[in-house]
Amino acid sequence: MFDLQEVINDTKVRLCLDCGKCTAVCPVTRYDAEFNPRLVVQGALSQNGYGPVGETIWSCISCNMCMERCNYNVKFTDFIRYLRYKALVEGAEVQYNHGGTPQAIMHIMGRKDTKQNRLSWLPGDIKIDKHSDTAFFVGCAPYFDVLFSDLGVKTIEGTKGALALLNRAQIPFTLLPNERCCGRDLLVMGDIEGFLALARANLNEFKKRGIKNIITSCPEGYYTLKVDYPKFLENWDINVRHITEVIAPIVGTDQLVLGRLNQRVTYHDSCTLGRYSKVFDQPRHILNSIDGLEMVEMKDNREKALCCGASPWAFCGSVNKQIQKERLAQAAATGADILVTACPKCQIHLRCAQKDKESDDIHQIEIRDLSAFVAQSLLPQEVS
Amino acid sequence: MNSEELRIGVFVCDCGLNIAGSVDTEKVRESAEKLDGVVVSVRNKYTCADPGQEEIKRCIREYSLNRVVVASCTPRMHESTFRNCVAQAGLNPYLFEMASIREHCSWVHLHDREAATDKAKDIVKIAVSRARLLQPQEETKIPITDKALVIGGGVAGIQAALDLADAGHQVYLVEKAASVGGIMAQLDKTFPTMDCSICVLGPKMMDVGRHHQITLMTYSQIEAISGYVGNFTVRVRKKARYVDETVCNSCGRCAEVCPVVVPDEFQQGFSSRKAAYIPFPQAVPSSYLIDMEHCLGNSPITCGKCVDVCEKDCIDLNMQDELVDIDVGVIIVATGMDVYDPTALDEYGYTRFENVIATMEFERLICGGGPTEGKLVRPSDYQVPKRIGFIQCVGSRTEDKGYPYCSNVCCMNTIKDSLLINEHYPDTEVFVFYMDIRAYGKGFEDLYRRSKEEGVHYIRGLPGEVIEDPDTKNLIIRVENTTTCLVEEHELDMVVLSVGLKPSDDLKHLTGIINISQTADGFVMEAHPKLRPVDAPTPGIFFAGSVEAPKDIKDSVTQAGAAVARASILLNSGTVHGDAVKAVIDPEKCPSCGLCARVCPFGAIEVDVKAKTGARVIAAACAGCGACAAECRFEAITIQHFLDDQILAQINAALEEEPEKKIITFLCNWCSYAASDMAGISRMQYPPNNRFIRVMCSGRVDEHFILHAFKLGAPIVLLSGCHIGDCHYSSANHWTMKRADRLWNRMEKLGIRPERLQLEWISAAEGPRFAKIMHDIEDLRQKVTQEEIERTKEVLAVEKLTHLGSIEEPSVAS
Amino acid sequence: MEESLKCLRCGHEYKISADPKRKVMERVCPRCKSNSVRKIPLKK
Amino acid sequence: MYPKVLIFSCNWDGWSCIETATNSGFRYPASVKVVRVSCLSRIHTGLILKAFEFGVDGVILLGCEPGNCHFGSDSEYIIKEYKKAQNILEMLGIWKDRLALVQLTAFDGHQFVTEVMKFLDEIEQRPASRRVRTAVSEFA
Repeated sequence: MFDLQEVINDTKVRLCLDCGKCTAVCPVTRYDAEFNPRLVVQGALSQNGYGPVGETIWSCISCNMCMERCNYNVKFTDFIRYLRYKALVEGAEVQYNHGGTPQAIMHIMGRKDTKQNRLSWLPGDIKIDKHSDTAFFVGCAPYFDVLFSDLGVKTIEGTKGALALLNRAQIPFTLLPNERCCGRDLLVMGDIEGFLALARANLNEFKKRGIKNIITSCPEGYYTLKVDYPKFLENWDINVRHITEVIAPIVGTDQLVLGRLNQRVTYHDSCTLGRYSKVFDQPRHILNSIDGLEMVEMKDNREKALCCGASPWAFCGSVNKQIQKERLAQAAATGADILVTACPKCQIHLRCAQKDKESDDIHQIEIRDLSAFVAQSLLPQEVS
Repeated sequence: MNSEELRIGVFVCDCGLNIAGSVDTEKVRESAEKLDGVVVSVRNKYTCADPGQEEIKRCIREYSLNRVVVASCTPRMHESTFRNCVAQAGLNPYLFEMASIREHCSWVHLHDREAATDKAKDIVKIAVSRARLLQPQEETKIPITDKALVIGGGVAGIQAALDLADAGHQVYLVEKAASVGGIMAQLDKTFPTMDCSICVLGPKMMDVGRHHQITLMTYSQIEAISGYVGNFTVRVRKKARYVDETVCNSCGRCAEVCPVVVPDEFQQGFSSRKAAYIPFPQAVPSSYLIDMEHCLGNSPITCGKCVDVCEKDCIDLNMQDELVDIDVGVIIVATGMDVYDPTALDEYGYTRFENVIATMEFERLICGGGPTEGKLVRPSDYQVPKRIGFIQCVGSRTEDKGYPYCSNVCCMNTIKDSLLINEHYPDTEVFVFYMDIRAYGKGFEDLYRRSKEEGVHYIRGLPGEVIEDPDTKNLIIRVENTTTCLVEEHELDMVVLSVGLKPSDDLKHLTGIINISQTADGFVMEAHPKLRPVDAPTPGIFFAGSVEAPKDIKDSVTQAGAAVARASILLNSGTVHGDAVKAVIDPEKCPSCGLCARVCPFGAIEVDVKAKTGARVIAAACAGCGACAAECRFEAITIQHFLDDQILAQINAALEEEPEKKIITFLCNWCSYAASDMAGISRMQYPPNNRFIRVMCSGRVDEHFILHAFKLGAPIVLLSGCHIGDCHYSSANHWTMKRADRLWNRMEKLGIRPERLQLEWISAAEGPRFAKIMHDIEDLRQKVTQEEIERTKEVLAVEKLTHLGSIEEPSVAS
Repeated sequence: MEESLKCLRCGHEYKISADPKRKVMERVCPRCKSNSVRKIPLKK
Repeated sequence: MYPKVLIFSCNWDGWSCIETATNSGFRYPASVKVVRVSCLSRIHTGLILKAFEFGVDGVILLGCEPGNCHFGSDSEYIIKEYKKAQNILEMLGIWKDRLALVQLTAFDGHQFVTEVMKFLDEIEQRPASRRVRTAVSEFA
């Protein structure tokens, strides 16, 4: 599947200058001195790339802070993905969270003959254009809400919000009853086989319906479809946009008028939408065009934004909790009433931290999905 | 010459057994005898030895030969020998031609006497066919103006100007600032000697100011440069300084009364100056000037106080810029470098935090002549910092947030600064955060050791981020100590960003008006990185100091000396000798399209595409690569001694018999030909099917040469030259590559397999690779079928062989 | 921007990311190390 | 050929039913496999889905009747997981009736076999689910 030398070349790990910037800014290292991005690379590189690889490769939350700082843009997260792949092939034991349910769901979804029944949540008032060559990629929100019902997450509200916004802006789109999970979490965990199954299944679904454009509200799906699919799928030629990229240019124009929300919000950049995809301004622009809304930035924002602390439904532990606590503290410090994020997983992880019984010093700030929040400001449409 | 009857003499050499061992030289001699125009064919044991040479001279006289062909070793060995030889017999040396039947034949086909002999016959035939069309050539001589222009008045420019002037040459020194001195004038101490920068520079600045051979033009910039080696005309704009520097005695009254206060650039904005000011006390010329941007205005109503108080009344607020034209023979470019601006690396907060400063600011803060008279304070509260951190490689050794190269001087500068701090404030703690300390120069390591002995903390690792404590304005940094692999936190009073060096912006301005190009890193490109490090590829232009790469003072001065030495060679000789191999443009055929001028790596072709007055070759600047001729669509350009007809004749001769068995190989004189010689000398055996044609540069090879070869039934053509970047003619072989691409596309359209044109870059050291390629190409040849060749012939019989239009610009400015 | 290249010696086809600003680079077939590497023109 | 069915059985009343069935000679297909756990509360959505991932056609959760739990838990936990798993199976198009929660009184072997056969009949209508790994390789 992977050739070591190829991976070393395109991740550019040999360029590492040993400056240690990555370690200095790594949120995991901050709470777990054992974890040292630079050492993971150097360790693995030693002995011609067959050097020892410790348990710590599983601790990386692939927030990409390291690459953000790296002088030579060493693709650390890609390299660690490869190390994980290698470890899995060699039969490494992985400690999955949530009883491994997400992974099981992804694997079952990857089956060619899977016929899902995933649109039951769809409100009747959403207008769908079956013939449009633009598809809205829902992502795993429907599953999340069942899986994390006890956390009271309502990630599907984000999806509904995004659809409402598109409807209001009269941007036509269709929905795919049998789209699959984008597979990012398998990819990040190094389960390339599982990832490819999902990617190919998706490509198949899109091609079947002649889809040329995809809009999605899920940052993970956005980055994976936009950046990773072209790398892994030969004939991927679909143009992918995030809902904020679609909405931002038209808010405030006649095409999309937002209403009023008298609230003080802070925006949490998810890693995949922010650092990975460099979509920083659009969400902020959209929020700022809501009357009465006051935007306050957290200490770490944009390129520097702190990760929600957990990535692929595995190896979540006290370190991740610490990061989540710190992020929530940063949010609270802004004095905002609401933390808005575009990423369902950020929402889940931060809410999970809030549910933590042990520690009482966790800030119970309200967490909302960006699209849901923005859609809420829409004025009831005047009948014309 | 062509009119007169051809009388060719061929001299076949046994070279002992070197040739005769595997080639039947007698057969070669016989076959040569039968060739048109050959009146005598002789065989010698050693043609290069005196008897051999005497025989050549004898035959020239006896048979009144007007062409001579020697079939022996490589021309790179004995061409000059035999040229002199025929010259002594009164024959123009350019009427001599050499056939390499040793390196190209006997030595590389040791075990097949028959094939080797046949090939040798062919090689001689090819040489004779070329000899028929040879013409006598004269080498050119151009007089040189014994004056020099030095651009840039930093330490390199100053040194260059002084050396040239002392050597007795007239020098113009042009400096953009109001005073000479450059960056060195702003430094406090210099490493590794720790002596005062301005104290050593000051005297040199004054020498430059008063040297009778030097015309100093400060506050001036280059507007235009025309001409060529030995004969440049330069237009300089002397910007109005509103003070006559020849009269001003820098009494300073003007500044006293001037009401306008602005930040002082020389002091990095830490202090202020007036609109009427002198750049710094030691400025040369020691004269004030008026900063018109901020001056209240040049009419007495608005202000004019300075004019009133000036006793010398040398202030003229209506002064205008002045354009001066000067003629010079050589130009030394010493425009230096700029300092990297760390704003882009926002994580270090240079723009956000008061107490984060950069190198030059520190130099002024620690300097006795600085805004604080040498009292080191931090900007936020003017307190002496107790804990100072230096962050190295800011803007260096990075991909997109700075520059990829190492800036050479920052490590030593920081070490020097750390010692200065310890000297003035022994109780201050100094931390240096670094990746590698590069103390490579004489005395550098000693200084580094001293700094460590004095207790400076060297921490291997760069901070990921600098955070400010809003109350104390102290700075907190997190850094991985990569020797302990642990993350450390340090609270510091002040952070100094040890910023790297970058190519100066003036350089961009300059490349626009003079033919110098930049390497990938943005500094200037040398004629040869090893052997001509201070020459520009364009004759008559030289480099000194950091314009070529980041340098410390010592290296800049050294290089200035080198540049002067190179420049003096031209100035002293009084004339430029031009090689006879040059481009000549036929004004009748030239439509002034300008393509040739664009491909010329030396700016040796002048053409006015609007006036359509025809392109003109500047003989002195032309190096004879021939890229222009290959590019010309109108056959308006001939390259003397490498005429199209001569090369076509060689191709004809090579393909006269059994073309389907022959591979036409073009070798460039400097790299691939040398590689073929090396293969020969090392006796590397390869198939005898190739026929070599020598050109000065692969850029000379016109696409219709190649198509012509195919038309005559050549199965394969190999085009070879120097590796990209090694081209003897700077970038001429970039065009070879572009042409190959274009020709491959055209072949495809014509239904000729592109595979039949092969391209290889072979350096003079790659003899083994040359031999391997010969094998590979022969394998390809055997795959080309007779039918395929016939089809190609049919196609090309009706096709016009000259090229289709021009190639796009190569990606690098060349 | 990507350039697709083909080696005319061994037939190997590959792609490289081409930066127009970058200086002219020597083309070497990663498989057979030949320089007879052709830039395949973009199909219009 | 009967569908593959996996039974998660609790160690107490559930297991007693199975043993009784065997001892009293009630037959059920060999395609039905049993995994014994100390209590159904040990089972969660992840394990149930894993079973489907690995290609079973159905899963039965076999435990004590509400109130009879050996550990005094009133089976609220397994019911929660049962519902969660059903919802997910529904969405995945595997349909919720491929997962059954059967709570029996101790030693009721006959009832156990009846439930199993009923379950088998219901899911036999549905196309057999294939193993994920094979599905992947087909796609590759």
